[in-house]
Amino acid sequence: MGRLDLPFVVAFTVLMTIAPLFLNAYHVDVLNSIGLYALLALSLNLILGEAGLFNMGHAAFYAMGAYTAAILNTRYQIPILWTLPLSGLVAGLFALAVARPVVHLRGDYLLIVTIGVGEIVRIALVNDVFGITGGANGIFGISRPKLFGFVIRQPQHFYYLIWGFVALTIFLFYRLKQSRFGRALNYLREDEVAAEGSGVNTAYYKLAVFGLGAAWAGMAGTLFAAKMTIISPESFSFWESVVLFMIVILGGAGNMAGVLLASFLVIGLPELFREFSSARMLVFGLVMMIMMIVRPQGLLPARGR
Amino acid sequence: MDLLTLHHLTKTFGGLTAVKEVSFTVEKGAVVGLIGPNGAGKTTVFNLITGHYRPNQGDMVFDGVSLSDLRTHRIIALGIARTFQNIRLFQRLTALENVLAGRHYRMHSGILSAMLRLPAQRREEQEATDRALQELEFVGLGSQALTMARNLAYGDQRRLEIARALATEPRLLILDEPAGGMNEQETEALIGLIGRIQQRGVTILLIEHDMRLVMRACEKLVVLEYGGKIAEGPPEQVRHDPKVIEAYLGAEDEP
Amino acid sequence: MEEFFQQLTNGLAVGGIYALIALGYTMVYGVLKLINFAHGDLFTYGAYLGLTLLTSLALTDRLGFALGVLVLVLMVMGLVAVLGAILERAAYRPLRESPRLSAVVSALGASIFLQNTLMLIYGARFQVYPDDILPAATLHVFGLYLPLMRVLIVLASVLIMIALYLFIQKTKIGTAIRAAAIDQGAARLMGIDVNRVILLVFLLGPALGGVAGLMVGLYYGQINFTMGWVYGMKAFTAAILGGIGNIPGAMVGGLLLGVIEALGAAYISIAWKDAIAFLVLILILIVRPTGLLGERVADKV
Amino acid sequence: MKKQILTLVAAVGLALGGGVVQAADPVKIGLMAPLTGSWASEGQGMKKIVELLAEQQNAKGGVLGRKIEVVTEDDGGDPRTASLAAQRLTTKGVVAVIGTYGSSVTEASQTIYDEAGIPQIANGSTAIRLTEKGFKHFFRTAPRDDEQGRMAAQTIEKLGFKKIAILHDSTSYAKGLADEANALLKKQGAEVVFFDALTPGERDYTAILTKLKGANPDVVLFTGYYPEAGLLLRQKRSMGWPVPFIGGDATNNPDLVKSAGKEAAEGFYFLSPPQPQDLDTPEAKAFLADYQKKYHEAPASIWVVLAGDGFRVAAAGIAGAKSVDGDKVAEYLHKNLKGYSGLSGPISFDAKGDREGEVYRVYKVDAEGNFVMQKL
Repeated sequence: MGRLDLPFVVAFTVLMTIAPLFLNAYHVDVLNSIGLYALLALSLNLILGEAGLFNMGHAAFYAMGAYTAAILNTRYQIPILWTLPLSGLVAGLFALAVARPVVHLRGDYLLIVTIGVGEIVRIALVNDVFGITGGANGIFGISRPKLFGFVIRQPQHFYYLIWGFVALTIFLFYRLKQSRFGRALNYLREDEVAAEGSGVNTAYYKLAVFGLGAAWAGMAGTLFAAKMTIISPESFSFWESVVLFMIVILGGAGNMAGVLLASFLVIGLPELFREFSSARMLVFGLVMMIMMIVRPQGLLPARGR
Repeated sequence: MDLLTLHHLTKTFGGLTAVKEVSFTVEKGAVVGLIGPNGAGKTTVFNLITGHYRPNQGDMVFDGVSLSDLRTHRIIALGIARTFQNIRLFQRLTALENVLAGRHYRMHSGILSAMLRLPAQRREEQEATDRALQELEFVGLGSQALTMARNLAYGDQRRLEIARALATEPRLLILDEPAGGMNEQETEALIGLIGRIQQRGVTILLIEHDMRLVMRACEKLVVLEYGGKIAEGPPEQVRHDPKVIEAYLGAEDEP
Repeated sequence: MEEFFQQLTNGLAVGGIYALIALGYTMVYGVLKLINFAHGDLFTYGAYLGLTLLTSLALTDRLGFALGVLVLVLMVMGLVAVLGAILERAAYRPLRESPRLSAVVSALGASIFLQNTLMLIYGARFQVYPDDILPAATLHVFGLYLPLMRVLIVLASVLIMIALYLFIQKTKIGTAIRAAAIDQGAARLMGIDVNRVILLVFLLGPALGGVAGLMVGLYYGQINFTMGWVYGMKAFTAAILGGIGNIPGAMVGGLLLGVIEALGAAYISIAWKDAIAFLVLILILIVRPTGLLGERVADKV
Repeated sequence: MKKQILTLVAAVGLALGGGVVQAADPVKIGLMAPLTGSWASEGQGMKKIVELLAEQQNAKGGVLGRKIEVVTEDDGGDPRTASLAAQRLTTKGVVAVIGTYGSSVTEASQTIYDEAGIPQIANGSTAIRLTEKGFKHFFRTAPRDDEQGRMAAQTIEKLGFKKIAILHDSTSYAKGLADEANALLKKQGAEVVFFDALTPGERDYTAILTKLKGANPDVVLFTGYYPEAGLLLRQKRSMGWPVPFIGGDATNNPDLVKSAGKEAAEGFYFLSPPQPQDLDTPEAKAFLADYQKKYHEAPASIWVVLAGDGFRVAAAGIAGAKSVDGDKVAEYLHKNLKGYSGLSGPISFDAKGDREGEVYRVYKVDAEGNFVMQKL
């Protein structure tokens, strides 16, 4: 976790665990929203931060997962949390299929292609592709998740579901980062030619990380669908991909603590700015610029160890 | 016995022929130097061997296997490792992580075993780290293991690249101007290092402009000019070859 | 067949605007390797400034149609160019030595800021250009209907693009821009003032974007503060399609994208039009990874 | 943190007892509206009208002897932000909520208000399903899509058109209306020669118009919103194509004429609940004058006026129930509020929370750009 010390991590964990006891439903729900974006941003961080692949279409994978879960739940009555692995799988396989022919494209070309994939998916959802996505209406009536017979309904309940998943994600990704796989992603980001020249199958890792990041985004989509009970294409717009992209870069590409911090800022700040009413997005834009200028490497740059 | 054989290798870029009908062999256990004036196509030959470029014609055979259609990481896995003329380290990673890149294809654990941190994965990581530290020690960077690559001195960066290449356990090591940018003492140390690498049973093919190094370290020289081979043989013989002398006249950048 | 040609002219008119905006994208990218996501918003400013100047100064009433519009064009170009230079100074220059994507995020922040500033100044409702400024004549050629203004727009775009191309290719300053695009360090060694080149690019690109905004306002009438987002994205797509950093590429990419959209809408599906355009883009990039006119640079090893 | 706990306690207290709160405390009515994003102009109009009405009501002594305080939250026109805005309003102790505009945005907030026992009166959400879920606290002053679809099909029949092109914009609302009208038109024997969607937010629709023209319809039914309608009319005119257009209620906005130009807008039909100026109640007329005086413009659209009606109904509900208890207010609105004189006409709610009675009228744009109610 880079420069974060153990006491800090412990303090943060304790604080997050007891936070709902002191907060009202609105604030808990803001934290839920932050948690979902943190989850998505962590998954994008694998692709964009760790492997350095410009992906500005992450919402497509998120949508794949959310729709898979929603369709399975509303059509086949499969409990929503059971769909978690399957929506991850669908999103991951979809990512592999689309990334396969384009993943070798460089920087900005890959960027526009991922934007394109995101838009194609959104347009397909709007146009009710295969007659299963509900068009612009989306899918509604998704049942509340149940965990060991307990129905998750209140924001406080979702809080523990979502942030529990975030904690698990950080735990697993942290291990991944310190493994052969994680290092291979860093080699890719730093110097693709040297990576290949050291015996790393770069094409394989590019695909693998797209698949893994997308699968995780897909699972986040399931949680989103469970929480909202209704999903529609506008929740997966290009703007969502842009927000995720900003979170990762602002946080410091490749640093999970930074990504977490940036999720709090990018999702939390507009809520704090609510008092500014119609000027709140203006303030938000300004803050993004200033933060980037003050900390050009990101809030918490990807280490020196 | 020949470890690597090049047969009539040709590579063109657009209308320019960078390498023309080049053939030579690298004998097992030898140190072979590839020399020639700037722009003679030396680095291109290396890039062909390691699969960064595809030859237009000809073939390369390494220990009985043709390299022509293989991707780079497959070629590395066969036992060829290289360094780059303009140092290509993973700048924002530590020296240790750089060397671990060389261990990569020798390891097997994937996403799941890393996430679950299975015993086999942990053992593998430990072994790889040990081996990487040994290689750092071997090239004299043992104390710099946790330094970020971009913070190393220039000569140290060159040696780190060699350590990374050695970590792949190559049978053939290809060095592209290993003494480039080094001072006299560093070059001297490098000659020693090359000797020790050879003692490990690794065959070496190198490009170098520093003629003292070439003459001392190499058992055989191959001379290129304008993409074609003009001479091949032991250093003493090549040195007196009139074609070589002619090629180096005026183009000579060594005193 | 008639419908086909009609759709072709429809596409070219839309594509001409895309191309003008794409030029700004591509020039900035060429020199700075920066995707200026706020470029689309400069286009919007062109439209709004044009409207304000037009109504407050009553240019066309005082100077007549042709001269009035010409003065308007020059004023808008000048103002948006200054805005572009300020943007560069405020949002990008401090990030010149930073990772590329940091500047992209700063650009996104700038885009949000610029959009919402407009909303606060002009309100969220769309604004409308007075509809009695332009001659409403429509030409009928071979059964095609060609509103005079569309013809003028396409002509003006093409002329501006040719002028820009000649400027870049034939003048000394243009050579400096090209040199800085290839290698800033080397250009600096050759005595080129790279900062001046960057400033120039940030004057020229936004000026062209601003003119495109003005054209959109004059012709379509309706402008709103978010329109730069859509046009900017299309222009970015066009620039990539042609090969980003390449000026003729931006022109070709823009016109082609307009035509693909029109024909996609006409012969496949209107609702899927944007998806079709992106699909074509992706297919082209699979075949030509650096766009239609982009240089195919091999990785230097 | 302490302050938040206090707010929470206060909110709980308010929800539980109501009576324990001092009489001097204002009654809070929430407004959830898109103050930013694509529909910011609607949202800001909604804010203006509700604030003006609250001002007037307070001048008359408020409700239950207490002042009314309007608490506005931005839903950004997007479901996720809306669910946060809804959570925030519930924690601020509002008695009732007005809003919001888009159906899917409203939908994201419905459950939250219902579970908190706060009556919600939507003003722009016409999707049928919103009132089919059995929520006890949900109402809307806007009519439903199926009613408008029926009205569209009827109007087209009365006007005598046989070959119809239908164009929507893929939004939930426009697609729903288009589908509804499509089915009904086919049933009554009309020929639908074209059915497709444009992409909202663009400027140039000539490619679509060229294709439409190729289908050669008698009339085009466009179910999308006024910005695109304005552009379509203008570009249609420059093509020299005289086909009549009929729009849905989302085209009811004076900006339509501004955008299209008077010549191009002339003859455009659209459906809408009656505008304030077409109501002859003295109340509506007086209010319009006040609005004009305060903001120097007419309400941005009918949806703004329906938000105003939402506020009036909420206030009437609280006054009628003589309580700030959400359940009681909702019950009063369901059972006792009949024929309430709203700005947009008489208002009564059925058991589902839908507005009763025929609401839609047909309008036509005249040469001066005025919206003239038609008697068909």
